[in-house]
Amino acid sequence: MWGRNDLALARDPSTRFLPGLLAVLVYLAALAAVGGLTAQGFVSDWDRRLAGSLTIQIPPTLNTGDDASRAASAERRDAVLRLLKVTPGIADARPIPEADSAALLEPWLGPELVRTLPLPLLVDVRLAQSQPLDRESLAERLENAAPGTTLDDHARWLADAQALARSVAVTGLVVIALVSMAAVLAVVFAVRTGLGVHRNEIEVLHLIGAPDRFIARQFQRHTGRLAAVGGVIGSILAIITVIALRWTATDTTAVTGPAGFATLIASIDFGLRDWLAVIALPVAATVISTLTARASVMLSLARLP
Amino acid sequence: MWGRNDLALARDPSTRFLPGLLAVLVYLAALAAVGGLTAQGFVSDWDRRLAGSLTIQIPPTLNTGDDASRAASAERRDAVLRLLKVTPGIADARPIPEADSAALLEPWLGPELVRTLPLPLLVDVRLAQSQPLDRESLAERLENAAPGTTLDDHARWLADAQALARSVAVTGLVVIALVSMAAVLAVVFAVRTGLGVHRNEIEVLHLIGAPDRFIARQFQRHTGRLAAVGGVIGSILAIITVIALRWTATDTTAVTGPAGFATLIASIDFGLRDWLAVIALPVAATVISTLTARASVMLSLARLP
Amino acid sequence: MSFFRHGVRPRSGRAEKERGASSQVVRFENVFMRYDGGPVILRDVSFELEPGSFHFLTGGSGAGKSTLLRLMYLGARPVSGNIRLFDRDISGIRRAERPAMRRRVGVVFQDFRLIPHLSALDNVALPLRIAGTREALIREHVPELLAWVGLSGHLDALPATLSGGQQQRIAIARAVIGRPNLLLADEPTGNVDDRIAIRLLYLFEELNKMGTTVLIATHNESLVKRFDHPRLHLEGARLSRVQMPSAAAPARPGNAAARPA
Amino acid sequence: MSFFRHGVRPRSGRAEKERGASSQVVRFENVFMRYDGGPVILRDVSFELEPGSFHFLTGGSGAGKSTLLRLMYLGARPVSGNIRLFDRDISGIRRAERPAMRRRVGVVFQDFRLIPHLSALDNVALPLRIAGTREALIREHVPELLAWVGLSGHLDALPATLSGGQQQRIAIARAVIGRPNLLLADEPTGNVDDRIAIRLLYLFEELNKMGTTVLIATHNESLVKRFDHPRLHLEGARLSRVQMPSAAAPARPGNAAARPA
Ligand SMILES: Nc1ncnc2c1ncn2[C@@H]1O[C@H](COP(=O)(O)OP(=O)(O)OP(=O)(O)O)[C@@H](O)[C@H]1O
Ligand SMILES: Nc1ncnc2c1ncn2[C@@H]1O[C@H](COP(=O)(O)OP(=O)(O)OP(=O)(O)O)[C@@H](O)[C@H]1O
Ligand SMILES: [Mg+2]
Ligand SMILES: [Mg+2]
Repeated sequence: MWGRNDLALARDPSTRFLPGLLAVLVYLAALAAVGGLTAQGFVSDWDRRLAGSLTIQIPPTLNTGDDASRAASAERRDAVLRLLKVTPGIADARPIPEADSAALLEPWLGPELVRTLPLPLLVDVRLAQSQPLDRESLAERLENAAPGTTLDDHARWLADAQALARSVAVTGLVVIALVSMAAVLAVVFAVRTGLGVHRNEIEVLHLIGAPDRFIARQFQRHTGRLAAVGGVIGSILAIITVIALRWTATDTTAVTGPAGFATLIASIDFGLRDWLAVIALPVAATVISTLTARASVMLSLARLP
Repeated sequence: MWGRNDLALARDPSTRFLPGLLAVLVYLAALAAVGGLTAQGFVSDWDRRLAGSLTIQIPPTLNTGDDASRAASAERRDAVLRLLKVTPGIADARPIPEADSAALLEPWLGPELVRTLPLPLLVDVRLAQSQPLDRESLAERLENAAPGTTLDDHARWLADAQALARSVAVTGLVVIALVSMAAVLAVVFAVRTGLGVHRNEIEVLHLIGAPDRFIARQFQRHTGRLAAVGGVIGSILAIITVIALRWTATDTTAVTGPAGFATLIASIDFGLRDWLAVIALPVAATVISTLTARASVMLSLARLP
Repeated sequence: MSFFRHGVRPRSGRAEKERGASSQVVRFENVFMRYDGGPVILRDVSFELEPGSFHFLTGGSGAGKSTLLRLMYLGARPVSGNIRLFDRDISGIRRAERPAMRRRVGVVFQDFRLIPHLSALDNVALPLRIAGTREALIREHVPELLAWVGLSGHLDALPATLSGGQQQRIAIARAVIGRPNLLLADEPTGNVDDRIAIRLLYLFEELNKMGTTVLIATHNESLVKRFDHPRLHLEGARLSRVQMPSAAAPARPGNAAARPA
Repeated sequence: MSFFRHGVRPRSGRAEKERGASSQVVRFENVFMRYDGGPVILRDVSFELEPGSFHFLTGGSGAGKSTLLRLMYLGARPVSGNIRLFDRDISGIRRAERPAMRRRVGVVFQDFRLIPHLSALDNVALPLRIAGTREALIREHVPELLAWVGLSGHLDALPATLSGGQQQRIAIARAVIGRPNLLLADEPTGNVDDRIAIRLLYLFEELNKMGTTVLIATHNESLVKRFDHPRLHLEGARLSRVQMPSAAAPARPGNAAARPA
């Protein structure tokens, strides 16, 4: 009966701006959330990829150049590969072509040296997700198959990556916290100001016998509705922005090569978590606005006799 | 006479919120500006540092271990260093200790190999800012002094760093543009809503014969004053936040080592540009609010007969 | 006005009138009133309004008429003294009970206090909607009442598009639509001509016949003279009963109900 | 009221009255008026107000009195017809000139329209401040006028803390403080008692003697009868001149100035 049409507050022109303001703030918060999630996802993805791999180094014979030593090297490599194939917990083992390892070392050793230096043979090993690998026994059997072979599990790199992941996560959280705090403040201010316009109506309703909860309901519904509209608009704009950024970044990457932030942005993929964040934000905006409206009305009412 | 006290709009409780909202928005914009400037400064600093340095590699003799080859290596190094000292355009040349180059290579070659492999001698060269270096003649003279010596001017790294700098700069600009756009929108909305409360007064003033500019002046002064207060509070809070973040980041860096964003934040130094940005923002907020107030009042007035 | 007889309130007004012999609708005992830092507006005021009575309240501008009404609709609290409303000491009424008390009082505010974004119909329907009346009943009774006060052509008009007198009649309709036990009208005819003023007073009398206690603050001397109801007069912060110019005893039982101290 | 004689306006009101013989303050010619989508409110209305005249404007609630006044203070435009104000066709006045025209017209709005956050004194001072009057003169004249309307004790009160009648008197003071050439008062005595109403009408007459043309919309029949001024009456969207009950020709020259078409 006295349900939806309420006080017809929707006809009130002064609250028109609330959806706009909320759209802007939800937009900012959504961008921050997607950015934070992406950065964290990027780092943890890297983390996981590294954690799922090993590099095995087979030392070269010291005298390079002569064919005998080359053949000895190849033999040792094959022995290692055979051993790896039958080791449980290993999904794949692939020798890195000599050109690739040379390219890896070139910045450090210089092109001359790389060509003349006896390089170790590198084998890239992907671990199986299903089965754990017994590293110690593998190391032992490798030493038997090809003495001097070492097993690098990227421990140092992992530590660095984890430190980076931590700082990215912390920075992301700080940014989201700041934007959310700002958004909450702005919503509180906006709702309270919007209600300031209705001070007289609140007083009249009170004086003609409307219970507090009746008055609060009118305003909280109205405000919640406005906030929901604004929030949804904001998140839709955020989604559009992210998609547009990805497009631009993909183009940039094509031009500059896989460098820095452009790659990061290009790697943004809208996953379940992002969808949840983008849905959660307008809901949060609506809830916060509704509660603020309720609290503000109740506060005004508490001042009346 | 009818100067400062005006319409006594300051007594109006509904406009209390404008400084708060503006403080929040100027705060966000200031953080974005400082962040963007810092990121860009960091990258261009790195750029400059890399551009100002060279690494020279003196290849090892292939037979390691015997004292004769060691002595030969040391001799070649000293020859190179003597040559570098007298070359115009070079500020400083410092051999990188063997342990350091070994550490650099260890992740690539593994601990075993690094110990046994003949490593090149590396010399870190800082270029003088004042005088340009003739790279070609230097390379020629190095080849004479110690054949096989190469000169790495980090060209590949530089290209990468420049691409990164570009993307950081673009990202920073985009973020600042977004936040500023949001801030301007919010200010426009807030001011127009604030004035909505005064619609009746504007009409009365109009009907009793106040010229448009008289009415507009009252409201734009009032709004400008509120915006100035809010803007100044926002930038002061932003400065405090930046200083606090630096403190925390410096602590984090001490724990996790020089990894990722913490280092970036720790490197924030409040320079002239940052001060200018932080001063410009409240001024911009005030100007925008004043103009919005004027435009809104004029718009309301245009609707009146 | 079939409306009042078949109106939206289920309970009968007469029932209250009959059991009202031993009780009062309003009773002031030594009430002092002043606003923060202002002068004393009511000094030691005592009087009572019996159920079904009809009074005018007169007094100069600024004498305190609106303030006296405000105390009765729980819009302000006295500085000292006791006020009883519907046989309850108002200082003892819990906050949660006050809305129900207020719904038994209809108020015509001096400045109308219409809700600017609600149509005439919705403004008048407000008390019914607050009380949870069925929409069908509202659609039936509100237009009937608005027609009675001469506004059948303006059901959907917003207050800003109505003339002063039209707004005042909406304020009156809103005050009487819920058939309150007590009607307080503050200068309800200041913006209408004499013909409409008389019609509005008939409306109040009709309501009064159904059992509503009526108190009308007014400056309109000719109206007070025309309608032969007892008059309470405020002057120098004191309330007194004014003797009727016509010596004839008033016809209605309620007319003798005011006994200022 | 020494105020009006030594008042803040440098120009003399009398001078206007004397040169006014050949001109009109207000002249309506075949004016039609309706609000968007509403019924016709004024149909083919023609009349003129000569300088120094004093008229009452009567008519039922919703007849269009406020609308007629609104057309005169440039608060609305007619649908068709010509309106001349101070001898200028209002449709030819540029926007930039309108404020100066409006400052020559004092208006008492039916709903007062006081600025809620300004004190009584500042509300009344508003027209002077807009006109750029020296603050010293304002401090001298505004309290004098407020004392005259009985509000000397309320100079610093905000409108919300004043009674209905007190607010109305502030609205009147604001309308007359600038000694306008034309005074339009819309129901200016609806919230005050007869004693104050008479005092306020003396104020208007005083102003009128200084040359101001006065038009008062009112429902107060006893006031219209007591003050022997010609009456314009609105009914059925038409304006007519009502014959005075007293056959005696009015004493003031201005009284004969209204010649409805
Ligand atoms: N909210 C308030 N705060 C302070 N003072 C007030 C307030 N309301 C009224 N007053 C003062 O109390 C006095 C009585 O006001 P009230 O409105 O009761 O008078 P009234 O008899 O209704 O007058 P009127 O006939 O003019 O409406 C006035 O002097 C007024 O200034
Ligand atoms: N702004 C408006 N928009 C639309 N219609 C309006 C507007 N103002 C007034 N009206 C209508 O015009 C008609 C005349 O209104 P007006 O205010 O002129 O009457 P009035 O003679 O002053 O009445 P009262 O004595 O009740 O104040 C009314 O029917 C009213 O509903
Ligand atoms: Mg009153
Ligand atoms: Mg009117």
